[in-house]
Amino acid sequence: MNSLIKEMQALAQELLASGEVKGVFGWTKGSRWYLTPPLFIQKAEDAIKLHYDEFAINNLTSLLLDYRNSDDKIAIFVKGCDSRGILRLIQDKQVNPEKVLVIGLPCPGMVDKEAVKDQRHVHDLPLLRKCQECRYPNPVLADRTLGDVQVTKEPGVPIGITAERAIQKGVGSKGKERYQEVKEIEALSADEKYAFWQKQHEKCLRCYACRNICPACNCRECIFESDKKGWVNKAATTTDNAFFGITRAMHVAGRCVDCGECERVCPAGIPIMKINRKIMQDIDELFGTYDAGTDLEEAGPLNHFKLDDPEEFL
Amino acid sequence: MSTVEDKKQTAQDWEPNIVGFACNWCTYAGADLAGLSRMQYPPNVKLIRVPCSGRTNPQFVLRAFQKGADAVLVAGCHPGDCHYSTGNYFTRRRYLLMQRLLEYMGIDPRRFQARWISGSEAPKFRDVVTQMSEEVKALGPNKKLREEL
Amino acid sequence: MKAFPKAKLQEVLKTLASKGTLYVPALVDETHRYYPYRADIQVSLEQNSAISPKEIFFPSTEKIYNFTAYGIDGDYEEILPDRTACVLFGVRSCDMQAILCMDDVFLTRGYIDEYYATRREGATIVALGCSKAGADCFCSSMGLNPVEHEGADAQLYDLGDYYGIQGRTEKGEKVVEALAVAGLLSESSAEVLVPEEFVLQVDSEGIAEKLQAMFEHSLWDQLWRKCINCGTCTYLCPTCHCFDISEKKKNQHCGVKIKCWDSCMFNEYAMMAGGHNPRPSKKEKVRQRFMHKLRYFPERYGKYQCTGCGRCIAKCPVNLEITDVINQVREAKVNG
Amino acid sequence: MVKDNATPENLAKATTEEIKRINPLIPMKAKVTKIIEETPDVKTFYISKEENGQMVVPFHTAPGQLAMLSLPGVGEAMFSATDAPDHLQLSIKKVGTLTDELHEIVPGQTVGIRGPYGNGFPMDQIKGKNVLFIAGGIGLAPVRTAVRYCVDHRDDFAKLHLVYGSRSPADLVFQYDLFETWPAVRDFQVSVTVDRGDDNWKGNVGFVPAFLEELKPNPDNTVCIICGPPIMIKFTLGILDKLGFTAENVITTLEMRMKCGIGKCGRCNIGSCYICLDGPVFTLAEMKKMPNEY
Repeated sequence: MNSLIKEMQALAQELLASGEVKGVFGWTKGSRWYLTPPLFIQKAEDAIKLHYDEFAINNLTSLLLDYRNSDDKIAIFVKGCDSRGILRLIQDKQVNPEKVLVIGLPCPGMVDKEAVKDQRHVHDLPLLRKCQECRYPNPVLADRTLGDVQVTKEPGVPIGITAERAIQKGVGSKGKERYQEVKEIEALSADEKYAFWQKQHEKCLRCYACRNICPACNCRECIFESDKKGWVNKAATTTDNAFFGITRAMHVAGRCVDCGECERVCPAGIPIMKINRKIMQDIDELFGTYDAGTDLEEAGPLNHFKLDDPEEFL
Repeated sequence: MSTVEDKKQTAQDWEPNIVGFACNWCTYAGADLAGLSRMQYPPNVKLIRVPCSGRTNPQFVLRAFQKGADAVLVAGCHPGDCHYSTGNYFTRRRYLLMQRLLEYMGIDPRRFQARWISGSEAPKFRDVVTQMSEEVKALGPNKKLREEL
Repeated sequence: MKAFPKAKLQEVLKTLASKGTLYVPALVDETHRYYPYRADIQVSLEQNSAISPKEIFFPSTEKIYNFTAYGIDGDYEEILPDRTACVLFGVRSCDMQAILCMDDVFLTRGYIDEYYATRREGATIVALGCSKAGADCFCSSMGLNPVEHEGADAQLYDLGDYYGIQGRTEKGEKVVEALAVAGLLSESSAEVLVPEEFVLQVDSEGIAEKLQAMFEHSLWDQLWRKCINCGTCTYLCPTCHCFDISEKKKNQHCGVKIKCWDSCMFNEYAMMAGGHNPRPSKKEKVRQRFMHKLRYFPERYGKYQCTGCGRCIAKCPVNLEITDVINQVREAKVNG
Repeated sequence: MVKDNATPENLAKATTEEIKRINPLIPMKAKVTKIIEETPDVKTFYISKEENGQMVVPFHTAPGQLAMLSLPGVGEAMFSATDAPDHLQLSIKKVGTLTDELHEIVPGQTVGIRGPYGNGFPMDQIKGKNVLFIAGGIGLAPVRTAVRYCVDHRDDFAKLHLVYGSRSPADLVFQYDLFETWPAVRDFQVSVTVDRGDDNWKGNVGFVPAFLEELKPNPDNTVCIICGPPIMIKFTLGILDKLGFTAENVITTLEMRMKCGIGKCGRCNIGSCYICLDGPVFTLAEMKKMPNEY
């Protein structure tokens, strides 16, 4: 891992010093041992602040939206899941691929900092569930790669210098079980389902962290930002929250890149991915297997159609 | 949709409120024809004319439920007949997903339906509305996703 | 000191709940916040609540009046909350201090917010001294004593197996008396437990003064870079009091005016009709938030608007820590 | 709603006991009694409250103070209000959802109104001095409150001079005041300019700053009250500086988005000042001490 960090720092240093890029998005060592938050640097001498480990969980790609109108070229470090976010932004024409330099990293598998028991002393933490279910541990798109990782559009096993550790920890071991939680909810009765989601929506604070961290939620002006038409407002009542939740889900339908950031950042602990995964599952069943943000050329399932799509409406 | 509001309903005389989003080119014309032909159908459906079934965005459906609809119908031209060539193909994909998502959220799929009804299919319009009305009547009033405050 | 055994907590709560609404920190549906006490609720006093108690006095959404509009005629009808007595049990020093911040905003400077005032006046606050510092806590750095707060009506102290209790105000004495009458109190001479050293510490002294010369400082050019402008920090903050007034129409004639939480992180927050936004980008928004907490509020009300509860640090999606901001301000070089 | 001497200093001293307990967020029910079409996109609304069968002013406002006007079901916004014996005058330009709707209403319409808010112009401190008023476009509405005060208390002030500009002759607001009432007042010079004239326009053509430079008002013993679009203010302040006006003697009003109007909801702050309570009137000297964020 240390050699990988050295590689990252050296590359960022070189890119900034040569003027090839004007800024670099990466991670840095946080204030506690279990924190590796995002970092943006513009000076070559700041490259030593870069850090990477199993706490570098943030998907940085949505931060690129701050540069969507900029002519400056920006470099960004990505893990496998993050790289799909870049693809999302490029497909949505939010980011000009010429203006972004994607640096692919091998992923050791991220751990669950919620399981920290002693914030003073380092101890082992379990692998995040989303990493156990990971199907794209390697970047699907990158201009440069570090740590012997390889770019691959296909689902697969971890490649690169952290691969051994990742596989040992169980990255991707539960890829096939990723719809299990969805199935559990589907098995409930209508009223039980409704009660379950009401409870979740009741908790929603409408802070919009899920929206703002999401690389698929990239509208310049969100409909939830305007109450002028009287459709939406900030009232955090359960049904208004449900209105937000379902709308959000439909807006990212077929575009969600499965990075799980929305669920991670939710301060109320709403299992948002259980909604996103439901839609992914249905898309797979109805329109053929599709993983958003893996192939630049492939149109999203709601952006095209087939004449012989399932016909249930008659 | 405001007329849907605030009705004190009792079990006996309760009539469902169905909001129908009807494509201007097919279903709306079909409904018009049903009227012209003096066909009998339950007056429970309130039609909202949209340029194309593809114009009905998911929030329209949610808003209708919020405002007290007991069921929502999205209806447009048959696949292949869209005035704008392909609008209803997108509708089909979108609402196949939406229907499943709403079911996942605990909404009975009979409360949200999509149908293809052409301008000449007045009897079909009558049948769909009648059938839906009866189904919803059997289900009872929808209390889910209703707006608070 | 008068005290009751921790084992009798449920009886204590039942006694208090019989006098009126009792809010306790509890875990419901995996959410730790203040709920009205019920016998079957999972009360949790081990750590501070994830959602601050501000929502009891300042709910995230509340109706303020009904309006009607028939043609050119219209009318307004006030909706005030009930003026009922309630007890807040287990409020930590940080949240107690936050309530004092809210009091400053809502109850002084020429106008009283009737909605806040009505709820606040009926409340008795029973504070709970901390014996353990949370992972993201830094109240001691903000000048607070985690063990007690003089603003509370009554104070609980952690005595190990017992909770010591002291009334501070008339309202607080009533709580103590009610427990005494119920035969739950005894004398204890046990030592009050105090938290060991805080993991998070920061020197906040003089920050408000230093910030006066730092509005244009280059520090702000960097701080916002990782911020995603969500409202998590402001909505979890026990002192953030910004609200929006908007309306919900019931039908075309009538509706209800609502007051609901708002956040300086949102784009439409300061956007004027016509489209001018004095704080257009993330930089200005981030600066506004920290400036408000650490400079504007102290200038206006004489205290920091941060009480060190650490909720924003715990839940910030990008780990933008106010302690780090304070440190950076401390270290920043100011010209002239 | 608050004590009459609602200056920021007094408000700062006010304790909870001193404040009269009424619910400040509930609008007073009032009626629009008259609507004057000033220009194609500015209308003046006369607003009165019914009391014992008579139409009376909802509340009195000092020059420069604000009132929150609401249209049920549409929204609420803050406007500069002009005080008259039996009504308030609010001159409103069409700029957004609420103002668009307001321009559609007819006399008799129920509206909600609350206030008065803000500090107002320091008329007492200006006493005995010359007053130079500068306004652009709808900016004349707040300035007019001060002009009317000076005209009503003519003997308290020395020379009066108004410099007003708008985009075109058709966009000149309060033409009845500009061309009839005020020129008839003793020692009151009214100078009007338009950005672009038309066939009938005989007056000056040009922007306010350039016009001002030409007029060369004397800064001695003179206080300047200025209000208008930001771009006009920016260039005019440069000219005023050149003419020798000191920052203490230049008074202007600031605008921010407001919701509550009573210093609680947060958004209208510039630094630690809340525009709804401590503003909207500031001297240029005060503004220079505030963060440049408006």
